[in-house]
Amino acid sequence: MDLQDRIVQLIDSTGTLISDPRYQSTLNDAALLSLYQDMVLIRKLDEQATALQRQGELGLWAPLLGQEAAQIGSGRALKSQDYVFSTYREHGVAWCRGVDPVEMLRFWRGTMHQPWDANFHRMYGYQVIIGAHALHATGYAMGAHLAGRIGTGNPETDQAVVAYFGDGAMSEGDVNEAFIFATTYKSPIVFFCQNNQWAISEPTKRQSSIHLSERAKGFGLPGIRVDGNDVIACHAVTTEALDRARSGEGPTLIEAVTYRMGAHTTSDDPTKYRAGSDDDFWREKDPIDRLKIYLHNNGILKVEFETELAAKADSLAERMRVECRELPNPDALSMFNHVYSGSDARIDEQKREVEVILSEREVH
Amino acid sequence: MDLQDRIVQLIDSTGTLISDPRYQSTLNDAALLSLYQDMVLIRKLDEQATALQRQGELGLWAPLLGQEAAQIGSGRALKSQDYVFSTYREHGVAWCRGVDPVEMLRFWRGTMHQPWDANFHRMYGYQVIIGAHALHATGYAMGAHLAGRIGTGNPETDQAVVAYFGDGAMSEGDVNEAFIFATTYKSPIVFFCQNNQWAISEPTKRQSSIHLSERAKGFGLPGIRVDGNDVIACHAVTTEALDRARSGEGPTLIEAVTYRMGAHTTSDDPTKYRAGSDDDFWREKDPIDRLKIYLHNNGILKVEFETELAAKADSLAERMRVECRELPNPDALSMFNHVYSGSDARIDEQKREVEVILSEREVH
Amino acid sequence: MSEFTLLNAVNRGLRRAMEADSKVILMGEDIGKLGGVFRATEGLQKDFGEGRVIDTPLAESGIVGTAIGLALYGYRPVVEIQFDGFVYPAFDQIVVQLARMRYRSAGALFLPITIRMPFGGGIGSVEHHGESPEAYFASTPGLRVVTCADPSDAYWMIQQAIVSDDPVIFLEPKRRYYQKGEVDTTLDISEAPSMYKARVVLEGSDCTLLSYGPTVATSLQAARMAAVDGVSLEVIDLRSLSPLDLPTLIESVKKTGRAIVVHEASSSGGVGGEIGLCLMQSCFYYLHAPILRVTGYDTPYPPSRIEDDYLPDADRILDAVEKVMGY
Amino acid sequence: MSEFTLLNAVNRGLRRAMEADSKVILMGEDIGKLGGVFRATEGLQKDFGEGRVIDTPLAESGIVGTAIGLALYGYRPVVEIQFDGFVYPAFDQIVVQLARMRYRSAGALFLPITIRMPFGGGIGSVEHHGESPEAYFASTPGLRVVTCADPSDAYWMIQQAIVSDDPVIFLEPKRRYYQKGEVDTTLDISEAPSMYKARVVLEGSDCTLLSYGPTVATSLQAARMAAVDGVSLEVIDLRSLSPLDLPTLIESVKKTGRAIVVHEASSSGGVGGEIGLCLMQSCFYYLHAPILRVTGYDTPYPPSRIEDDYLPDADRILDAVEKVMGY
Ligand SMILES: Cc1ncc(C[n+]2csc(CCOP(=O)(O)OP(=O)(O)O)c2C)c(N)n1
Ligand SMILES: Cc1ncc(C[n+]2csc(CCOP(=O)(O)OP(=O)(O)O)c2C)c(N)n1
Ligand SMILES: [Mg+2]
Ligand SMILES: [Mg+2]
Repeated sequence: MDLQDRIVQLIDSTGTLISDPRYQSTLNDAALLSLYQDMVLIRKLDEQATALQRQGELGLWAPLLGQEAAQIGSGRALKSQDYVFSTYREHGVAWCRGVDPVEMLRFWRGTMHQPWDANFHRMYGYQVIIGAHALHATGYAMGAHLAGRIGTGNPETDQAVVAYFGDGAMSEGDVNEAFIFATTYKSPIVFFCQNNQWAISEPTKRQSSIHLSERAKGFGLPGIRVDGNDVIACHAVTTEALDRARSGEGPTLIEAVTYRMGAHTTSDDPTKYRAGSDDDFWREKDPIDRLKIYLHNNGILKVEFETELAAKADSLAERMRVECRELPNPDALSMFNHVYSGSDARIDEQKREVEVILSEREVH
Repeated sequence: MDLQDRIVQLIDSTGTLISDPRYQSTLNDAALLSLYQDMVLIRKLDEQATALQRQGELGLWAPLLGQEAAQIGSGRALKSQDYVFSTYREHGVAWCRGVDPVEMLRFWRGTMHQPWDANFHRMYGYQVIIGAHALHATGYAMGAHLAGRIGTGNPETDQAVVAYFGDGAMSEGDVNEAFIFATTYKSPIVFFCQNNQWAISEPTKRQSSIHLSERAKGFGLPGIRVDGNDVIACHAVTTEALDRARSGEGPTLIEAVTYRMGAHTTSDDPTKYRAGSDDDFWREKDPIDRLKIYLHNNGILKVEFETELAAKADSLAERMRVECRELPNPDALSMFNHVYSGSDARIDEQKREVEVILSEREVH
Repeated sequence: MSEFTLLNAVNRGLRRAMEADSKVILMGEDIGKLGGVFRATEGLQKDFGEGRVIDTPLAESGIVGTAIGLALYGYRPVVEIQFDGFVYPAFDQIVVQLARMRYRSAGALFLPITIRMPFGGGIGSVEHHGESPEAYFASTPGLRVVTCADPSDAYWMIQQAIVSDDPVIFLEPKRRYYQKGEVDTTLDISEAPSMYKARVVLEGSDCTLLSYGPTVATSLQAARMAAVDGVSLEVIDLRSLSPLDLPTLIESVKKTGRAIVVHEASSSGGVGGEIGLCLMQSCFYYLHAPILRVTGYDTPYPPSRIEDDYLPDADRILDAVEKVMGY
Repeated sequence: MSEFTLLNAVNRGLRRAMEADSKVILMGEDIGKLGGVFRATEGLQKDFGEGRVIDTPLAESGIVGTAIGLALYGYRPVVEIQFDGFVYPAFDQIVVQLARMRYRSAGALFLPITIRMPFGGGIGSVEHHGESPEAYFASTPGLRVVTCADPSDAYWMIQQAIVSDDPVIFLEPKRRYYQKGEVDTTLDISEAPSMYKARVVLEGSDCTLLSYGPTVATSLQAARMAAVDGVSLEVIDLRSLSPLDLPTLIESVKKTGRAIVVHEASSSGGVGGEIGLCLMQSCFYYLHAPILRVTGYDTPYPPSRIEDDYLPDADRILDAVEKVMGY
């Protein structure tokens, strides 16, 4: 196999650092600790949200369990001027963009479609329509290019865009069209595909008979296969791809090979379609464990840090439990707002109708 | 460059045979003469149809000028049990499927949407929606597979499907999804892309920054780049791909590199967007000329044959001129037929309305 | 007579159609081992094999487009679109290719494809899981569009859709999936009522409620409440949105002189407008009041915490009844 | 005042919009060097550069999808869909993504995108070149849908569509592209009549013809013929299909007591149903006759040799007038 086709791995599942001629990690101990902390916290976030769904506080939740390294490794490679488009599962990336977990819950609780301030966080909300946002991301990147915001040599202002999607999404026409637009216009975009082995109940081989990273070869952009449970490698390849994008060298496709350790969503029952032995196989490759071992073995992870982190995680969970329940239901009348820029006679009339219904309901 | 990426050429533009370790042509002199004859006749057909459009007899025509080798070379590789889905430009392929040129004209004259008997010719009518039929073709091939009509070892009953489309079509989501379905199900299909350098006014580089044949690498099917003006090579690569398909080895993408020597359609004016020097460059590579030189130099093409062929071509053109004008306008009431399998009250009522209008018109 | 849920009735209907005709194949995302996200196809891959219950790549245009090719080959594909909100990537293949094959070929080719789709809101889920796209399809010549409102119809209509030589969009009211009802599975398919024939669910004399899918139950509830106040509502389940069974509708409205169309889809451009205009033309001298609509509002589907205020309920229907009775 | 063709008016309107706002960019297939297959963008790439007039890959979903990203970046994309029949691959991006961005984000994000599309039949071309898909869009909350019927409207409305912060589907009646008319280009855009305001093209007293796009001219022709027989028809150009300018329509129909909707799209599910039902509700006691429709039939678009029998013409309109006058 060509070197270029070999999967990038910088730390293996035993917690041993691996050298790779292509990528040098620039992460120091503090940075590694910080990545570790983020992974631990989002795992907690995920666990808590799952629990809230079980308790009836959320309509649905899409767990990220198992994908912490892919999301934190790539998410932490972003700069503030970059922009992100993601699916419903990238809570970890939203976390890296500074989105408060309780804000995320608004979507799943059904109080808002777009649960956080996209302009402020420079990350568009959860996209449910598989693949559609790959084109939005490409268009946004085309915009950065047209606006002269790439290739100026200033790494603090040059912009890149990341589009996150799954293995299943690779089959949608929109994603493939996005590859075409991105290469035709040499747009500053990184397509970050988390191959978590499953699209609901369908294994990746239903979507492709070859590695997904190889899809890139068909369109003429670099395709990189990275161990998606290796946060160091995910960080390194994304950093490099983003740098290339910002400096005007065009798009990259990254396939992060990982595993959806939980259900597709809280509505799903994976025992219907996959073997427990798969879970066991992948549990060995846990993205958090390996970094923990490394940090521990090298004396970087101190007991106090661990204790503090556990406390942080608990208080995050506690806050989520409390604040989720406090999330206000939207005013029913808000349903009529923001369909158009101005007012609309028909909608206004319907709104008045509901006003009457609501006021009558109060009377009764 | 790897051998596999090298363009396949078996006769060059000077009429010299080229040897290629990958493909051996099995065509004897008679077969070559017959391909030559077909190319000459469809060029005449095309010329005559263009003229008919100029005379107002057709609403539109999409000339195949320059693409004779790609269409005849591939079309003649088909067996009767195979099935074809094509665009609006594959008159040469339709010719190979036994469609009468006058039947073809019914579409362009506006008397029928689907101008020939698709079941009889085993070729579906002209598809105008770019790329849509790539999926139909793939589904048809999946059908052959499900029905056990591939891989039986009987070359006279095993079936393959060909989907023809252009360089522009390679950008449509549908075509890329077709690659996915075809590889996932290992369907007996050949995707035959005529890269005629232009999608109306857009050069191929607007659709892809690399060779279109390389698109195949992204999906895991073989991709072959063939000189599309070389009828021998087009025949050889298509024959081989069809054999593979019929024997159950799955799909192939063929990029036939050719040139649209004329306008996109009779409504188009290529001088608006391309240089005359391009035309000159490609005129040197004319698909008919090179075979003619070869046949002539080797004493295969006799003067009598040439004279007879010219006469055949003239009488074909003459018949087209006459019979096109004789093509009956459809009965206005036929517009209401075949929307559904049975009758539809609303449509029947509308039909009666038009009956009244027509009868009143007769009275006046 | 056996009692099933609507969901189970779909499953049994599919099974029976597959038993009756080996050309019937199912296609869709997650319909195989998993049996579909709602389990409508549960057990079918196990019993009929992977060649007849096909898990497809995640690409709706691809699913419908390849189904068209399979139908041309001679199969009778039944496509599952996982949720209403995911049908749009297949729109071109549905309205341009699927709908027109017969017409384009002057009857030489036809596509006996059924597209099943859970539709409508009220399940407390996230965006794109509560849509009512029926008007897009009902206004497309060449398609048939039907909905079932109870288990018996679900069982028979899915079979009728599958044997139909026309392409049928088959809409399943997802929030009624677990509603139970009697199904007489001993009938022959030819004895079951036609999916194209509207069903008078409840007879009444003052006003006709015209509905389909999930809001048939809502309409019935309103009728029961109205009865208490001495107002007699006739409830009709349209079953088919294309074609509309206008004779049944006209007969009812000529009798009651009033009509209200109830559906979850937005008012503007929903099927209510078409029905209303047709009835105005046919019942002009019979109407005591204009035809009204009780529908979802003219906004995108709202977040689920307020979806109950968006969806038509019995109270809103009764308000409209009061209005038409006051003319 | 200058005289232009409708096509030329579109071209000039685009140019003026690009001059007025450097964020306005054009995207589409063949719109650059070629200037579009109809030449609506002729000369614009030459004058504004390849960064503002962008030839795109051949992928409609891609075009609209990337336009959405560009709009989020701050651009104001004007997308050309080459022909009505080619819009469907972009349907998901249009009705699910484009239409809803503002709503989903509770007003934080918006997409000032205009999608231009030549529409309607009558040009003697092949399949898919004569469609009238307006109802699909007009029934989609979040989209605005407008049509122009003469050069002056083409010139002003395209500019209004572009400055609008809502996504606008801008339908150009292709068989009227070469129709000439006066345009007062000296006005400021704020002085031009609003694209959302219906236009009374001809005043009359007996019956109102409601039309838009290519059939406004047909309706006028019918009105002139009717006048000879002493029947006075009012002709209204709707201009906007979403929103409908109901006040103007209602005023007219209250006056005339009769209305006929004229459009090329099929009858069933066309915008005529919506208009008819709204008018019935607002003018119930004013109507002397039911509202009728003169439209394309409920079939796919036929082969061009018989398209004249499919398209509404003055005679069919007059037949309908006779009918409503006979009530
Ligand atoms: C267009 C569309 N089709 C179908 C679905 C239903 N659906 C939701 S998630 C999913 C699987 C996605 O798999 P993948 O892309 O691998 O992402 P993952 O869920 O594994 O993160 C499907 C089929 C959808 N949301 N959108
Ligand atoms: C979906 C769709 N979009 C746009 C068009 C308009 N159109 C017709 S032909 C064409 C160019 C096609 O180029 P290519 O695929 O290279 O085929 P060629 O015409 O060169 O044979 C375009 C854009 C169409 N017919 N269908
Ligand atoms: Mg996945
Ligand atoms: Mg081409």
